[in-house]
Amino acid sequence: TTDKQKPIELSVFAAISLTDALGEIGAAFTAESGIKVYYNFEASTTLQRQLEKGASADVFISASPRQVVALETNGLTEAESRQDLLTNQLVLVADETAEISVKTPDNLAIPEISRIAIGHPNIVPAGTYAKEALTHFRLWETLQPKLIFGMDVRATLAYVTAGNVDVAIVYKTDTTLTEAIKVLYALPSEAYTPIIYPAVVMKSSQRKQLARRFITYLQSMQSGEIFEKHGFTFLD
Amino acid sequence: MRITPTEVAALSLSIKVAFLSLVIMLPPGLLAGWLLAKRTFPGKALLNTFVMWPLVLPPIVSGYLLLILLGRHGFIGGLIYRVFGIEIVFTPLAVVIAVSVISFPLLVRGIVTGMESVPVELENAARTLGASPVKVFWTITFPLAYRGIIGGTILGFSKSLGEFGATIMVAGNIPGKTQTMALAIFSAVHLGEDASVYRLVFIATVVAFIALWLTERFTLR
Amino acid sequence: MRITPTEVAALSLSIKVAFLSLVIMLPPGLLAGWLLAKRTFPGKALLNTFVMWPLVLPPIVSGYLLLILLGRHGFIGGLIYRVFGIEIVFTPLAVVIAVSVISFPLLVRGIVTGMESVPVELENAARTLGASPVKVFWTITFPLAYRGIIGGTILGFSKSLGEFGATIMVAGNIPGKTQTMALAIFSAVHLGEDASVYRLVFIATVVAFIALWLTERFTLR
Amino acid sequence: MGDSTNIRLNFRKSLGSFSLEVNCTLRTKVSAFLGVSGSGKSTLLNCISGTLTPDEGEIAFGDEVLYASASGINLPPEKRRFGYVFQEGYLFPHLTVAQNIRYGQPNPRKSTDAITVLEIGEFLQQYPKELSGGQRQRVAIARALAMEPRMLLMDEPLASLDSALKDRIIPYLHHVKEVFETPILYVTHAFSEAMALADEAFLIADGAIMASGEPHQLLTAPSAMPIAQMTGVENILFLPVTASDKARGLTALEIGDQSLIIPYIDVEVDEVVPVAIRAEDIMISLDPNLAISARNILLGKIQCLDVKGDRTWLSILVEWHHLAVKITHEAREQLQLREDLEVYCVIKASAINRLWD
Amino acid sequence: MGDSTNIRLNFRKSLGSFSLEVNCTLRTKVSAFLGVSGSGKSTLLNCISGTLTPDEGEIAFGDEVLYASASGINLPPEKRRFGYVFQEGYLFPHLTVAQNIRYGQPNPRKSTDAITVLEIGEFLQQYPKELSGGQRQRVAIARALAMEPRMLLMDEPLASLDSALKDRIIPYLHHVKEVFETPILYVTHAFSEAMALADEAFLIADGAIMASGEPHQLLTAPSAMPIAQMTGVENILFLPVTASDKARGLTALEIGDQSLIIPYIDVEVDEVVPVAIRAEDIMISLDPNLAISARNILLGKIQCLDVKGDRTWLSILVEWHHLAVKITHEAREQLQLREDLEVYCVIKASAINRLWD
Ligand SMILES: Nc1ncnc2c1ncn2[C@@H]1O[C@H](COP(=O)(O)OP(=O)(O)OP(=O)(O)O)[C@@H](O)[C@H]1O
Ligand SMILES: Nc1ncnc2c1ncn2[C@@H]1O[C@H](COP(=O)(O)OP(=O)(O)OP(=O)(O)O)[C@@H](O)[C@H]1O
Ligand SMILES: [Mg+2]
Ligand SMILES: [Mg+2]
Repeated sequence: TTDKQKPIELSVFAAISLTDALGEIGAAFTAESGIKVYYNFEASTTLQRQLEKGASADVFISASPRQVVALETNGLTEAESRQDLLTNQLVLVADETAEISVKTPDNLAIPEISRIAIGHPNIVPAGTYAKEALTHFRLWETLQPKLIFGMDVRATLAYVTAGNVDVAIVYKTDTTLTEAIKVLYALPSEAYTPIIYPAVVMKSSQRKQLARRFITYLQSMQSGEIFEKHGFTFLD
Repeated sequence: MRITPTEVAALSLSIKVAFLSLVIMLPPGLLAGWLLAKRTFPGKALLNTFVMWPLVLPPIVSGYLLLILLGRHGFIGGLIYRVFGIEIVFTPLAVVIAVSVISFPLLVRGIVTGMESVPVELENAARTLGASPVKVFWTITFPLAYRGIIGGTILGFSKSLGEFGATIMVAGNIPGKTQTMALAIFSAVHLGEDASVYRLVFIATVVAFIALWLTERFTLR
Repeated sequence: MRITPTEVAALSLSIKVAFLSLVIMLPPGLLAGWLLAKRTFPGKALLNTFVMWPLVLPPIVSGYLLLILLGRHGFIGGLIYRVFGIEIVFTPLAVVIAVSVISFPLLVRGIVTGMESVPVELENAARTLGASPVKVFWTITFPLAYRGIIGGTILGFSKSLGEFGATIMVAGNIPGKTQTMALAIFSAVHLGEDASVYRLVFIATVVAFIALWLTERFTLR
Repeated sequence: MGDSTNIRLNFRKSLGSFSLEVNCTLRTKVSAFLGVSGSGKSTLLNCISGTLTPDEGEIAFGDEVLYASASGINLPPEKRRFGYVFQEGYLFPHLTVAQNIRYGQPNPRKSTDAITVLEIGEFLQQYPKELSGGQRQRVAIARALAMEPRMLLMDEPLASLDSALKDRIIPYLHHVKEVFETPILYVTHAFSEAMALADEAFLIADGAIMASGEPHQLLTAPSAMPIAQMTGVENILFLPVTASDKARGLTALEIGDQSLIIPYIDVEVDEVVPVAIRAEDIMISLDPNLAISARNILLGKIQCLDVKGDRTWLSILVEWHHLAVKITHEAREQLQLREDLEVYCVIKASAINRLWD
Repeated sequence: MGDSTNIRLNFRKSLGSFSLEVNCTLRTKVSAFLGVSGSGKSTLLNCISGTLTPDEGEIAFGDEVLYASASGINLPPEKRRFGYVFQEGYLFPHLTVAQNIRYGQPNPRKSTDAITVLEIGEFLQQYPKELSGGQRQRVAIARALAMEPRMLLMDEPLASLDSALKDRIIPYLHHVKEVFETPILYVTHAFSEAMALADEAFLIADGAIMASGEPHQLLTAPSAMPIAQMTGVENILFLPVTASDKARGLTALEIGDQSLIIPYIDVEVDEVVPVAIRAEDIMISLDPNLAISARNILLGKIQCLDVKGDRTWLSILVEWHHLAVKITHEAREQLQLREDLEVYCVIKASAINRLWD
């Protein structure tokens, strides 16, 4: 196969929030197998666009099933290769110094909260889930004037720390990105479809077996520990 | 080709911002350009680096730093909020600031190149005719640097249309309010709406073409 | 201050890419600059717009269009893949291409400004001395446009360091392979690694400072 | 102390391997600096105008110190208000001729005159690029004049002009000097211009002042022979008009009890006019009754004979005036010229040029 | 057809409200174009050099058509290979003097000579900015000479040089013309330079050629009176040397059976030299035995008298030569001059200038 003609390496497109965790796992994988792993860390939607436009990757790890589904529909992924790796939770955060307290989702309507940042619902997976949750609580319409859409997690959080929004809805894992925020409230998980990080083998991959092996490795206990260390909930 | 109202708003915001930021940046741009082109002083390379900074950093990072500075908790943003009670972030003003900061180096470089090419002999001649350094600047250095200034303006204007990274950070991407053409195109790309992308790219290109064509006509002697 | 190996790789890639893209862009840049500065022809404003295009469009869009063009299904990328069996996107070559395309307008504008300020009288004098237009270009127009060329080079080099939007689209953000300083900074921002952000910003700034300082020293007469 | 338009120059300036070192005082209204190409004339004017800073020394205009390295004084050019006609012109390319002229003074009192005399009225709306070389030079003169300067610095201002134009501009400069009392510092390589304008001339060579004096002194002084050889010698006389005949085109000047006939000039009787005669335009005769077309046959006495190279230089006292005369050795021998001999100086009227006043 | 260095000029060029229209053929090695400032001299050279394109007409160099609007020919400047000394110099500021000179010809055969004569050897490594005005002008001349041009176009090349330098450069240009057979097209406002160099002179006024001819013809021709008045008249004679006395500093020329004594020149006997005498430097006497220092008393016959303004112009035939002489009406009356009268022309040796060859 072509696996032997080229130096053995694996190209993995992964959601940028996985950078640190995958970095460690990749190093361990390379140490064990001798296979070098190259990651391309970007927003999941960007990765989706790149893959659609002909980028070749062996493995795609998205922060949301949406992108994977879209690629599957276009026939770009290897059938039956999808594995759900991780799950995450939505939390409501505020600036560390804020004196707001939120006990129920309805509290989001209180006047002390004049602006709420979420990821762009069409672009950032966290935003999609946030929209789902707000819709679930029938707040989506009423809160519209208060909503600010961040182009990525980082922007969403930065709006909080800069003091320009009062609260933001982000992944639980994102709360480790800055110490200047605190978690006010964890959104009930029944309000949104489970947040899943799926991994999939790409059809264009020339090392599909290796790719599967890598995904299997991601599902191993060692990997699970690393993921957990970085705040993810490991799906086994 | 149909254009939606939000796209019209984006177009008009982009054009307004491009002009406004040029107007705002010209005075400090001329000052910095003059210092870099005509003076020698210790720390000149530092000033040069400072001016080039927004170009050297990824725009998203510049935007991030701007957000930190202009946010309600930020040094400048906080001050303004306490004194005037107004907020900069997420407003069209933020767009103007972001665009200005990012296109500043382009404008300044043009000005520097233009002013460097003004012969010091002509400036000296003006001074023998009684002109103060300030008058020399406005009547000799500035007009004779016009090629460079126009060059810088063209770059700055074009960049204004395309600026995205910093804008999105400090201004958000609020359709009808802070969404510029660049942000609209960006959104379309991200949503995979290729037809929309092409349409918007075409519009932006036409705007640039008109601006460049007018500049050319206007500066032809 | 400790720098990680991937950061070293990013720094070295950025510097290599900055130089390489300057070298690659100089010939077409000189040609385009010369056409725009010294010739009049129908469609000049079109050429001008074409050159400015990468600046007018958000870099991410330029990157997107490049991706479409250079990807395996793209017109150029597909051709190259079929003929040479190599892939451009997501390689360091893609970084060079993205950076080149984005900094091209900056370089060209500098060259245009520089060449416009070369007196046609000197070019004519050279021709009376038997120099062909090509010789005039290389011995008179080009060296006397040095201020503008340097200005454009400074802009182009600085932008090379900071280019992010187009790079991330066509080359990805692959640490150790296509991750430039700008992308490393972007990643660090994203991951909330503030210390890393500041360290990388500092390094990028120092690189820019050194480049600007050398340019200044080198061009001081 | 001192007259308010005294100009004291005492400074040093090095440019590469060239070094200019001057130490002199200009006491007069028009000072001419003569010197070959590269002798440092432009460098001198640059230092005086303030566009170039000397290495050390002092420059003073009357009581006002313009530059003094010791006390750190260095008045910027705009405070000096010296109108500088640069050798290269340095017109502002983006301004029309009219705008160039108005640059130093939006409402110049003198510019209409200047524009007329300099014959630049026709192209006031043109840009410098659209002018000929000589036209540009004239605009540069007008621009410096229009600013109503305290002093005029002129660096070969007439170099690319034809003599007919020169002959119209020089009297105007005289007029400026007299009416507006503007001292002029005039750099030239043409001795005739210096003669026509200057009260005092300085010979500058290799960055140093070699000789100075009234222009004709500079020439008749035996020490000044190299200057004479460099520039072409002239005699300058200041003589009152006794009669003028326009129809005949002649004017008579009084030289002691004798009369000097020159081409007609439009001047009142008794007015004193300066005239120039080249040493080689004077012939010597022993016979007063020559049937010759030359109008002037003046009695004088040989003061000294000086054999220099292949020519004999005579200094002849005519009334109270010394005339420098250059003749061949043959002529000297044939006429047996010697000191104290009374001789006649034969001069054609047309060989006598009136200097401007 | 025609001699290979014939230059045919027949074109029109408008610049703003100014219009140049020429129609002439230059048949000679050195042609001088004289004219006041703004008359179109530089425009003419620009058109010939190819740096400016005429509106219509034709320019030909020998058999080679350089420009023809009818057939659309327009040879670019580099193909014309005319060395052009621009009025403004246009040295390349980024090249040293040596590099400027080598620009047109990396191995110039002639440049050492030119560098010596132009006295620019000292600053070959300097940049144009570091030169004086006159030095720049000399470098421009050297650059044009070094390219070994087919023809030299010189636009007031000596305008900012002192006369001592001019006197060394002009003979060198003669040398270039003779030895390298390079035709020269020389623009000047100084008639003396035209006289010293040119075989044929053209008077250009307001964009049109008003008169042409050998320089001295141009002056002695009665039709040329305005020219004479504009430029200062001169007589040019080509006379063979009969004897030369270095010790006495005199050389004798043969003018028919008579002799003309001039300042010493280092020339073989029998060689023909051109000399110039200004009309006003010639006196008329009826008496051959004047006790006067003037060395030359030549017998001649008045051909015609011409009363112009306040002077009388005489055309006197001396042997086969016509001399233009300018005297006062008084002198004419006193000596009762009339046509066909035999008179003596009195000329000082030093008033006769040798022209360069
Ligand atoms: N920047 C410089 N560096 C080195 N030498 C210089 C510089 N500027 C002038 N010089 C030299 O100084 C000397 C005097 O120059 P200056 O321009 O004063 O001469 P000038 O008397 O005006 O001559 P000209 O009549 O030719 O204009 C020249 O020999 C010139 O080469
Ligand atoms: N681009 C132009 N536009 C309009 N008029 C022009 C232009 N160039 C030259 N002229 C005019 O053409 C005339 C001739 O100019 P030219 O330079 O040929 O004169 P010149 O004989 O060389 O004079 P000079 O002795 O002063 O150098 C001048 O009156 C000038 O004003
Ligand atoms: Mg000078
Ligand atoms: Mg001219």
